[in-house]
This record gives sequence, C-alpha cells and structure tokens, in this order.
Amino acid sequence: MTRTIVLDIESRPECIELLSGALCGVCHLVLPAVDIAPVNLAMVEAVNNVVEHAYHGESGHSVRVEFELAPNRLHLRVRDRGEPMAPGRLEAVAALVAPDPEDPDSLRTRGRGLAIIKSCMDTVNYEARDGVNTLSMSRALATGEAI
Amino acid sequence: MTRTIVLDIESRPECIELLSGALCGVCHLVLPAVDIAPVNLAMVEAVNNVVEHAYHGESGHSVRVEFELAPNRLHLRVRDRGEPMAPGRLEAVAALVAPDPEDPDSLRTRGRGLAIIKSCMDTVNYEARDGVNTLSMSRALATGEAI
Amino acid sequence: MILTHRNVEGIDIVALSGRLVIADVPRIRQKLLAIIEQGNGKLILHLAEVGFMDSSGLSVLVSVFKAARVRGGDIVLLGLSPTVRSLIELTRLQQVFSIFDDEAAALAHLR
Amino acid sequence: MILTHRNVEGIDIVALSGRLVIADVPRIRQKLLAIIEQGNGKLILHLAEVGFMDSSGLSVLVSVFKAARVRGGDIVLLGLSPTVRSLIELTRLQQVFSIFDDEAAALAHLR
Ligand SMILES: Nc1ncnc2c1ncn2[C@@H]1O[C@H](COP(=O)(O)OP(=O)(O)O)[C@@H](O)[C@H]1O
Ligand SMILES: Nc1ncnc2c1ncn2[C@@H]1O[C@H](COP(=O)(O)OP(=O)(O)O)[C@@H](O)[C@H]1O
Repeated sequence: MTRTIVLDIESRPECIELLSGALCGVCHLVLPAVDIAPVNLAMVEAVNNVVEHAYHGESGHSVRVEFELAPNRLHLRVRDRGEPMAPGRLEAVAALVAPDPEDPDSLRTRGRGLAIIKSCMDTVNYEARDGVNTLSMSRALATGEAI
Repeated sequence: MTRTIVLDIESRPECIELLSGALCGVCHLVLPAVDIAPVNLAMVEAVNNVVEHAYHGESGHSVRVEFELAPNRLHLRVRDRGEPMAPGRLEAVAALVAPDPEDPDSLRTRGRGLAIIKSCMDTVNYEARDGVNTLSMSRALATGEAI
Repeated sequence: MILTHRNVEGIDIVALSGRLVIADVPRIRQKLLAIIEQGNGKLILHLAEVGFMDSSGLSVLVSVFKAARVRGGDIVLLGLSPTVRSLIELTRLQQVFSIFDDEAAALAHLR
Repeated sequence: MILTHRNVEGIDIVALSGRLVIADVPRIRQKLLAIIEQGNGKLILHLAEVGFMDSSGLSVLVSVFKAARVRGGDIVLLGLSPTVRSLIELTRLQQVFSIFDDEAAALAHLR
C-alpha cells in the first residue's frame, strides 16, 4: 500500500538543507541505495527553482514536497503558490551536452537545473492550476520498496 | 535565525517510519550527535500516542510534526485533530522507576510513552485548542546548532 | 521487521531484524507468544539487528517475559544496540530482563 | 560550508567542506572570485569534504573556471566524492574541468 509524507518549508535558502536532510532520511529507510542520490538531487533542484524563480528569492512563502512511495515507484511532487513557469518551458529543455571547447560561450554558467531533474527522474510534468504550481516527478525503484 | 520544517503523515502505523526517517535525516544534518536519539524517540512516542489514542487507531487523519531549530534549542510540536488527552494527564505522569521484583504487577506491559517523552525532552506541554491538540516539546542542544 | 526462529535443545532462539515499532508490534508479539506457548518458556532474543525500538516494542518484550515466567521460564536479551540499550536503561528494565553479550552465556543461563 | 585557503608558490589551494548549495553559493562564489582576482588565476579546489553539490554549486565552479581562464590560468578539482563526481559527469563537465586525485599532480599541471 502506498505511503506518503509531506514536507513543508518556508522559501528561504537555508531551509532547503532541512528538506534535503529529511528526504535523505526517508530515502535511507525505504529506498534502494542507488535511487537515493538522484532523488535527492532532483528534489533540491526543483526546490531551488521554486525559491529562486517562482518566489523570486522572497522568503515567507511555502514550499511543499510530497513523497509518495508506491511498491515499485516513487512519486515526488513539489508545490508552490508563486509565479508559474512559462508554458512549454519544461518541454523545451535540451539534454545535457558537453560544451564545445572551441566556443567558450557554450559553457553556460547556469541553466542546468531542469535538465538535471529530467535526467534523474523517469517522468517530469508541470501544472499550474488554481494558483498552485506542481512539478510532478516519478522514478521506478531499483528493487521494489523494501531495502 | 530559526529554521523550521513541517512533516505531515496520515494516521497509519506504517507511515510513522517515514516520519522517523525524515526526522533523523534532518537531525543528522543539523543536530549534535548526542541529541538525535532522544529527539527521535520522543517524536515517535508522541506520534504513536496520536495514532493510538487521539485517533483511536483510525487511519485517514493528519499527524503533523513541526521541527523548529533555534540556535541552541530544538522545538518539536506534534499536532492532531483527534480526541484530546484528558486534562492533567500529562502532569500526572510519574517518573520511570524500576519495577518491584516482589510484585509482578508492578511490571506494567505498557504505559511508558509519556514518561519516555518527558525524560527525553527538557520541556513538554500539551494544549487542546480550537479542535487542534498540540504536544510541544523542547530540548537544549549539546553544542549549538551547527555540527 | 524480520523474525527468524530456531530451537536448540528445548531453548527457543529468535533473531529480530529491523525496527521494532508500532507497525510491526501486533505481528511480532503474536509470533513470540506462540513460540513461548509451544515451547518451554525459555527464549533467547537476538536484538543486534534491531536498530530502533519504541515503547510499543518494549511492551512486546514485557509481555513475552511475563508469558515465559508463567511457564517457569525466562527470556534473555542478546546483542543490544546502543539505542535499544538506552531505551531499556531509561525505563529501568535492565533490572528485569536478563541481558547477555554472547549466546553461550545465554544458553547456560537458561539451562 | 567552510572554506580554507593557502598559497603554494603562486598557486592558490582552497579546501571546501560541507554542502555547496544555494544557501552558501553567494558567499563562496565571491570568496573564490576574489582569490582568482588577487592571484595568478591558478587554483586547486579540494572537494573531498563536499558531500553534496547542486547546480548552483556547479555554477560557482563554472564562474571560477571562466575567471581563471580570463587570467590565463586554470582550476583543478581534487578528491571528488561519488555524489559530486556523478553530478559533474551528468552535466558533462568532466570534459571542461581538470580533475586530479592528488595534489602533487594538480600542482604539476598548474606550474
Ligand atoms: N519552479 C519554477 N517556477 C518558475 N520558473 C521556473 C521554475 N523552474 C524553472 N523555471 C524557469 O526555467 C528556467 C530554467 O531553469 P533551470 O534549468 O533550473 O536553470 P536556472 O535555474 O539555472 O535558470 C529558469 O531560469 C526559470 O525561468
Ligand atoms: N496524544 C494523546 N491523545 C490522547 N490521549 C493520549 C495521548 N497521549 C497519551 N494519551 C493518554 O495517556 C495515556 C498514557 O500514555 P502513554 O504514557 O504514552 O502510555 P500508553 O500509550 O502505552 O498507554 C494513554 O493511555 C492515553 O489515555
């Protein structure tokens, strides 16, 4: 049977560490070891984006992470009530490619968050509805729920 | 500055493990090592009581844990919307004493939860207000917030 | 929580592994009481792989202890992890349970 | 996140320890860029004690790399933990950064 835990922080960079700690703690108890690092990374990237882009770095707002453990799949949902991502933005993300050594401009300083999320998780979807934005991600687990 | 994370599960015994994992994960990142085990134990006992007594073992209700980290003190609040604890119940809890070997009845099968909570935490208070019951606990941290 | 059971010359030896908490307590209590019921009331509990126990886990130990005593037996706890040991000491139950570090000593105690 | 800095014959050596994440990035970026600014653009970054890094941490590495290159220098990453190494490989940046396992080789590369 599915089990869920919801984690909630204020939109402040220092609070993201608490989320990451909590997520890793849950993961260590219930996920196969190989799945922990990508799940944690995807969650941190998604929450960073909420704090930076949806809330424009403004503290005092809520960032909520839902961790839903099904027998062979983990569902992660990151929710905010900030400014939604532009339609099509997620779909437009290109795969991560090596920068061209001949062209220094191809080495971007930033802009890797969404691509990292996409490569860590099997499915990634975004929905803005009734003032709530949800990034839904899922990942098939290596060997079922139990360790 | 104070940092807070809120953890929320459904009132089902299998979900308490998720809470405990999340709490330990946060604790490992931000608490001195000696404080982790008592904080986790107090939280599990408090949540067990909510599931068993406040909700009478009924699933489908919310159990919420607030973890608030101040510079030298941790505040934990466990909230439910179930049946409140009888007034004076918490205050009536006796210290944990060794059972009398001459008197088998002094070895109780259960009834140690609140006493454990009181001995793991420095302050423990209970309030039932507006349909929300809150067990508030705090503990001075061994060496400040940072590890 | 995983439970494995063997019997050595009339003494039941059970190893538990995982978290002994409220979600597992009904099943584990029932299994242990059945083992006591069907045996001589002499039980060694290996707890080295139990990383966490709450007061509902303790209540299983107390029930099983009482059931063993009714049959004239005893239970021995082996290999307590630091977390489980602190819980037992916090609740003063080290004065009730026989606690040993190796199985040979536990078997000698129960014979 | 803790940053310690020393200079060996014109090469800056910085060790980072902790999580290189969005909460620490502004401060760490500023310190590293100041070190590049005041030095020869030759920097060794010890990352063995960095247990976790996100893309904001990567953006610091890229900024510092670019600043070093502008001064005709380079940066070398040392002692990547498995988590940090996977992040760098996932983002294909192992083809950009010089990555070594020991300081002697890193120093030789930068001299
Ligand atoms: N949760 C979000 N809410 C609003 N906009 C977002 C969100 N996530 C990403 N974006 C938009 O998508 C862009 C690309 O995001 P990302 O790949 O994470 O790189 P970066 O955050 O470094 O810009 C962001 O610059 C922002 O415009
Ligand atoms: N959160 C709670 N809500 C309602 N009643 C509670 C709660 N916590 C404890 N109680 C009451 O206090 C009693 C003692 O609790 P405790 O010391 O934890 O032992 P036990 O749960 O084993 O009975 C319970 O039996 C119950 O009646």
